[in-house]
Amino acid sequence: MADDASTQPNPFDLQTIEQLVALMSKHDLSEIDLRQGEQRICLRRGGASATPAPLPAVTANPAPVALSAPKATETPPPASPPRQLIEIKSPTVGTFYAQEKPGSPPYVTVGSRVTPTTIVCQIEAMKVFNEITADCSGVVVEVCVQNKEFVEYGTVLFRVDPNA
Amino acid sequence: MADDASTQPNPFDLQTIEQLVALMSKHDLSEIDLRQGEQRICLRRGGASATPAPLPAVTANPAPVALSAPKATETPPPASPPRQLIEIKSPTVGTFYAQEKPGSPPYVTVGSRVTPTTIVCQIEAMKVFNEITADCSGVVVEVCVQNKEFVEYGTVLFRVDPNA
Amino acid sequence: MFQRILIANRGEIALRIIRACKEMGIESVAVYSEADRGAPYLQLADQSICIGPAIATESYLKIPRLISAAEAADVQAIHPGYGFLSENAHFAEVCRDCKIEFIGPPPEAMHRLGNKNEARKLAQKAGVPVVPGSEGLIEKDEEALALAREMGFPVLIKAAAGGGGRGMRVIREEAALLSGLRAARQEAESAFKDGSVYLEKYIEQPRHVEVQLLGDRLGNVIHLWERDCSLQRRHQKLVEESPAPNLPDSVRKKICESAVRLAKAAGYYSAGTCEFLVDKQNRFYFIEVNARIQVEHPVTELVTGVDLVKAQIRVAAGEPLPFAQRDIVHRGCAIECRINAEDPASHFRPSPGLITRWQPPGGPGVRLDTHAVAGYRVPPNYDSLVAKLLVYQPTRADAIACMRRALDEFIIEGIHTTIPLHREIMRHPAFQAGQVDTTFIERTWQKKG
Amino acid sequence: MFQRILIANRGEIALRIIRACKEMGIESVAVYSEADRGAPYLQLADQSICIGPAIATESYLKIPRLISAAEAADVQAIHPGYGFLSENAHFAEVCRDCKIEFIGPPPEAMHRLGNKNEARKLAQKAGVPVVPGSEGLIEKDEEALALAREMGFPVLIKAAAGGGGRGMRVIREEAALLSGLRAARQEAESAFKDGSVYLEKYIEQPRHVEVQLLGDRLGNVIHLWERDCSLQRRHQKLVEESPAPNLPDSVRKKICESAVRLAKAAGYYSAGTCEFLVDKQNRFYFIEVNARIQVEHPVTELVTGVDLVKAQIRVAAGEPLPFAQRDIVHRGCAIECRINAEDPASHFRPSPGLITRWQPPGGPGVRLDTHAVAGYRVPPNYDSLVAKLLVYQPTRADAIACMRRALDEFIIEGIHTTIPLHREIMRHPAFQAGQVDTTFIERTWQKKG
Repeated sequence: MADDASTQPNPFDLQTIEQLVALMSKHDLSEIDLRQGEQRICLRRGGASATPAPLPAVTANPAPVALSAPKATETPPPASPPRQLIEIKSPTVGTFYAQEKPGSPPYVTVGSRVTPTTIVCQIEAMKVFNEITADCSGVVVEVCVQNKEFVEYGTVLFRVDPNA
Repeated sequence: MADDASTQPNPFDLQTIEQLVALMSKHDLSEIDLRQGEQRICLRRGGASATPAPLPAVTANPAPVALSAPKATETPPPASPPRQLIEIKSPTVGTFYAQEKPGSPPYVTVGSRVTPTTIVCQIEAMKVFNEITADCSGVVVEVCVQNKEFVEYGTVLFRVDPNA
Repeated sequence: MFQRILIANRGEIALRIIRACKEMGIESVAVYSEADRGAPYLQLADQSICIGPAIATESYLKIPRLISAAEAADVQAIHPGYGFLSENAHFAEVCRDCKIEFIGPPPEAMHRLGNKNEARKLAQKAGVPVVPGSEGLIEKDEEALALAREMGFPVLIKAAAGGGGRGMRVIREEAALLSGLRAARQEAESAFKDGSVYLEKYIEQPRHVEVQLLGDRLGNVIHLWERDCSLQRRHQKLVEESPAPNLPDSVRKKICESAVRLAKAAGYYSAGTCEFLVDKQNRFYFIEVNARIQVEHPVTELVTGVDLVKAQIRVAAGEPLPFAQRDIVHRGCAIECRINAEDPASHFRPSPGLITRWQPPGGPGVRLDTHAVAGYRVPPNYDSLVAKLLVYQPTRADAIACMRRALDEFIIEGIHTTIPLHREIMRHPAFQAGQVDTTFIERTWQKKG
Repeated sequence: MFQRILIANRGEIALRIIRACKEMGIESVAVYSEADRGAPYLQLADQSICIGPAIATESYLKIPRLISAAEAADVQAIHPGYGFLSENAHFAEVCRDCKIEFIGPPPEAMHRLGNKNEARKLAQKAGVPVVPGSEGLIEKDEEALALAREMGFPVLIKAAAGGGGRGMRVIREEAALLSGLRAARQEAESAFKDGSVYLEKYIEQPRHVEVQLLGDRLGNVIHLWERDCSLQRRHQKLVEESPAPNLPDSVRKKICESAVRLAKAAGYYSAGTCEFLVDKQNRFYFIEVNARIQVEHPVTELVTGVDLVKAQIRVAAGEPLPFAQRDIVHRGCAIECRINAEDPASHFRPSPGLITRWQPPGGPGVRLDTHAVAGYRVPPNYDSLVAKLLVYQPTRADAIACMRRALDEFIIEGIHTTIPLHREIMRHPAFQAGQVDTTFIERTWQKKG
């Protein structure tokens, strides 16, 4: 555990910040927000139009982990996609089925073009199979879950590039 | 009650801030927000339209008051003197006596010049009278306690202007 | 014993069940809606599964999703907590169909007790007093007069089509009965297009006394004495305690034994509560059974030393009750204050939001059941209970003094809570004298409430 | 009853006494050193007075300043807590001279029991077993041999001039006694310039069992059963519990009755503790009396339902004990873990500083006595105790499970604490089996400790 702040060698590492700023300048970034444990570095640059990140009420919602408590299958909240991708999320809780029935080809694979009404998978809950539609248009660039995998509400099933 | 921060030697490292500001200026940063544990440095620049981040809910060393708890004679910490005055504080706990015995003139009054060995009052504890010396030089500008008043350890008894 | 249990609930009761599981060496699976994502108590479970959006009908009340989660996590049992699906017999049946143990009473008993009329009949058959009244509608004036004389005044005329207090009329003396009946019928006719009315004994300023029951699947049912929950605001309990103050021991015993008789007649097992009204002459009348663990169960845990949630789990796993009635010793006095995220100074308006400071009380005699911590955001979507502050002391006077002290220590900032109201209640002479009834809060804090 | 009490202590025990005062309707006056200025618990007192700088000899141990504060605040009594001046008979006498009630035993009893030799003689007179040994120095070999045979091996040769474990030598069999004596004398001669030694029965891996006593000024003394405090590190207790595990009921009873006999012989009143060593054959030997309330008193409060601090105050005010021995019913099992600001992974180095996060455990069976809150700075000047985490459950197995669960919930950041060590202890098979002695910690965590 961290000791009293004053006894720590170097509360803010200027070298790191200088390097970060150089990076921002060079790469025209508008904001950098870094945290590690208690440490946080948040840098924003240029245009006042940059959306002010809502400051963390989230320090606020701390992840209070009793360190020795076993954590089995804690699912992290869906991570932001790297590009402008659309996520197709599970609207329910159940088992993901990629194809209509065993032996059939999958509804979609990477490269498939989908429209809002395209059926992309089925999710089974209590013996009921729910057909899930894409609800968006584009090309599937990632299938995020395995066949027959259990999915929660909100689990990202596919990523779709709308501009492809 | 004293804020813990105020008792610490140097809450803000100006050098660090100066360097940060130079960085911001040079690289047109609009904001820097640093935290370590309880420490936080938040700097913003230019664009008035930049929404000020809401200050963190986490005030460092909260003085936790049970609001309804009755507070009888809570003594506030010695307030800072307005000018460059020297405080003569009680070195013990007891009853303050301004004069040697009833009827005598007070040891000192406002306007009295004192030297380190000047006796300024007596404090009685368990029938023992302790003579208190000024331990500084200057002119008394304030007598802070009443005769026969109870004083704590650290209670400010007199304020002395060393430059008068 | 179960290896893994799913908890179909949220907040403090979910944490309560997680704690019981941890202490029993059972793995716990928490479920959560998006409004509860990241809530600290979820991390104390062995596993947690998102089951839907904030709205309860799509998450905590959505049976297929709960069952899906339970099957995926391979649990042997589901604990429903209180509220949500806890008294839903259909849910208990679905669990049974899916070969998952429902930690609660059998659906048959839930059906039997869930219908007020059936429960009333069952109680009468079991020799448990109910609120006297006409069995059906009152057709003739002579009928009404005879019944009212039999029950004694005051009586209550209720519109059959009314509800929630509408179409009710209190008659305090015989002379007013017939004119009252006429007026009530007219009012009901014009208000509900249905002039039929019935008659009931009016219990003035009653106390709410309930009996904690515990039964196993072998037919053993015991009581764990009573709780007094008279301190309510609009039927929402605020303060609960045990023993019920100023209740003669003989009455206490009779109420508790009545509750056991009814539970046995209903084929009840698991934890449950039998609720009674008690009038000023200490006559008691059965109202209803709460077929679940209750918010205020810790009050009984403190005075009996029995862990009710663990007992529920053991009974659900088929174990017999580990104690007989004679083993249950009531000792001392326990009081619970419900700390809700509400503003008592502003009509108890809900006050969800970020808890910026949280400094709980502690020390001797204090128990605090809460899922809140500093930095927790109380979601606006669910009930406003954020903490149950309990004290346990040898006497009621000691308990009140301890509760006052604990309330004074409790600091919550960022949201409004019922703490200031509780501080006043604990200092109120009527409460200190144990002389409150279900109308006390409204009568005393009328201007504020 | 007193109207106002001064608390001549700090930290958790000061808060404990403030809480008792608040619940009894007595005003509390806290004193504090500059190191404790602004500590949150001070605000719960009705009044607080700064009595000196951080160093205890100039503040919490400075009798004239305490008395001055007491007289200025016009209190009728002083509670000394534990440590500091709590066992200082002179302080008790000064209080008496100043007509201020000292909330503790009479100075006469403190004198009698404060001297180890006198206490030992008093115990023998009262029929309380003491550790067998030579009454004085051992001059002749035959004398040593006879005594050792009488006591039985192993025996301990102690240098009269030694101390703190230095100059001690364990002799396990008769054949080694005489050569051991010679060697010990030579060692002592060269080490302390004094070759005189004495002989004592060596108690191997003893358990530390202590009896809680309570007496009034009318001569009534009762016990509140025992605590097992075997889990120590360098004579610092870490875990305490009641009842003592695996102690036959007959022995338990005898130990408790012995303690009462000794207290009566000493003219003792107020709360006190009589400490014993218990060997592997469950023979017990008196060591000493702690003439004060102890850190671990809540363990006894949980299993007996008696508030010891309130009892101390009542007795000091001249009230008779409100219960007789037969009224004291021991129920269930309580365990206390001392949460110290120390780093068990680094030779228990003290770890004062700012507590940046503080998330205490709660729920059923948990009691937490602490003066710490989030944002509190643990001063480096005093002992390292920051919290006492206690659990109370029907059985020892339940209590251990509950403590494990509570320790897992407890989050403290900013300082190191003994929590990780306690988590290991509660999972250790020897502790779970109730088979630990005073050497357990050193034997088990030798590499770390």
